[in-house]
Amino acid sequence: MIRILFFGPVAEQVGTREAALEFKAGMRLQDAVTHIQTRYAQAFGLVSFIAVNHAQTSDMRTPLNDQDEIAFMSKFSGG
Amino acid sequence: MIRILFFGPVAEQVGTREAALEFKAGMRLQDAVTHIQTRYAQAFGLVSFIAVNHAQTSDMRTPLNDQDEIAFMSKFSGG
Amino acid sequence: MLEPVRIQFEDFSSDDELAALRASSPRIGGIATFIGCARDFSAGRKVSQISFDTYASMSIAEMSALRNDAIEKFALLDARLVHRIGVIGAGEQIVFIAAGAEHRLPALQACQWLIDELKKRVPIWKKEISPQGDAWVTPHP
Amino acid sequence: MLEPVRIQFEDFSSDDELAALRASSPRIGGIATFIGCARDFSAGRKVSQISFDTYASMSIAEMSALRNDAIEKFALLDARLVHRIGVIGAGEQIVFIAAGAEHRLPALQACQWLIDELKKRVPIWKKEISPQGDAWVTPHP
Repeated sequence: MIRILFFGPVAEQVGTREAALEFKAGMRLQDAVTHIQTRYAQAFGLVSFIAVNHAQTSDMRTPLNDQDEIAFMSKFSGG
Repeated sequence: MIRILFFGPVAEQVGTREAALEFKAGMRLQDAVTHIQTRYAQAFGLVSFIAVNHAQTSDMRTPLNDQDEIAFMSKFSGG
Repeated sequence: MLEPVRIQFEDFSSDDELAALRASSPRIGGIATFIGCARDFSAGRKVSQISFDTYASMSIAEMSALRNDAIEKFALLDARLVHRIGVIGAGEQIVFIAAGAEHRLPALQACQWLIDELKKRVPIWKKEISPQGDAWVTPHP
Repeated sequence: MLEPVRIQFEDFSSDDELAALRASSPRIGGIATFIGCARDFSAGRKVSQISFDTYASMSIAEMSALRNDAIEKFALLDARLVHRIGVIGAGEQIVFIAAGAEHRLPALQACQWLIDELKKRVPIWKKEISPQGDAWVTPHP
């Protein structure tokens, strides 16, 4: 299972802070992105950054592993 | 009487923090400077700034008044 | 002992943070700090509270990396970063940054660099709560 | 109430100074501070204490003028300057500067400007006390 996380404005739009995606061998980040984009089209418009296991990446070919944690994040506004 | 003040390195060299100079009508800053320069030649070598009544000045023609306070100061090193 | 990088609900004490920073080295000659506070006014509206959300584990990782980067880049003797989350009232403290160095210039430069980078790199989001309604803050690029 | 500009023998508390600064306006979004500390090492020598002398009445006048200048130049909401005198042990605090503004950049810029100007304009002299003897510090031009 892949753990999907939402925060702040994205979580509010999605209506939850966490979702799960079934892991399939050979999955890449693009597969997770397509899934989220389809399922939460409106919230996805807010997404500016993606992190896999706490590290930002924009490489959609990043291979995924079971138990990975993917965060879909809007622009940061801390400080 | 004119009050003469010394601080820090200058006071240490002079051996006192305060001296007095008799006021005479028509005195200018140059007169006080000449007096101090003669009386405390060695300490005067440390002097970089002069203040009359708490305000720095380098205008030797500044007229003095009775009760004025003149400070002979070396370079500042606070902070 | 207070950790040098923290995300917390509670308020912080500058005296406690500075004591911890100064304890790290008697060679510190200059400490620059930045404290961000919740303004009572933003974008033309009265703001009563600000609510903060974060991806806590990633924020701690990014703040620790920032601290290490600053220590190396500015030859600091120590640095600390604390960010509050949850609901913070107008006028309250939000974030604390401190940089200690032998001399003042690197401390001051590191402090500014740290708060600028924190805003760019650390996953925290704020929502302004006002009598006219709530609004997530969208940073300008 | 703590005066915003002071020369004193006693140590200061950043929390107390920051509370006074923040009380001046709920519109403050950023506070930058600088704290100067007595380093235990200077010019290749171990330093055990630093002794400070000042022309107190002129220092207060200059620090008050500096505070007013900074508030105007950087559109600050408030600023504070505290300098200790007397004998200060290695590792102890010497000087506190704080600048509060609506946004962080003017606060950070003002803080740096204030400490730079204080060193130039305020009549304070320091003598480093070390096991090898005492020496007045001569600033480089």
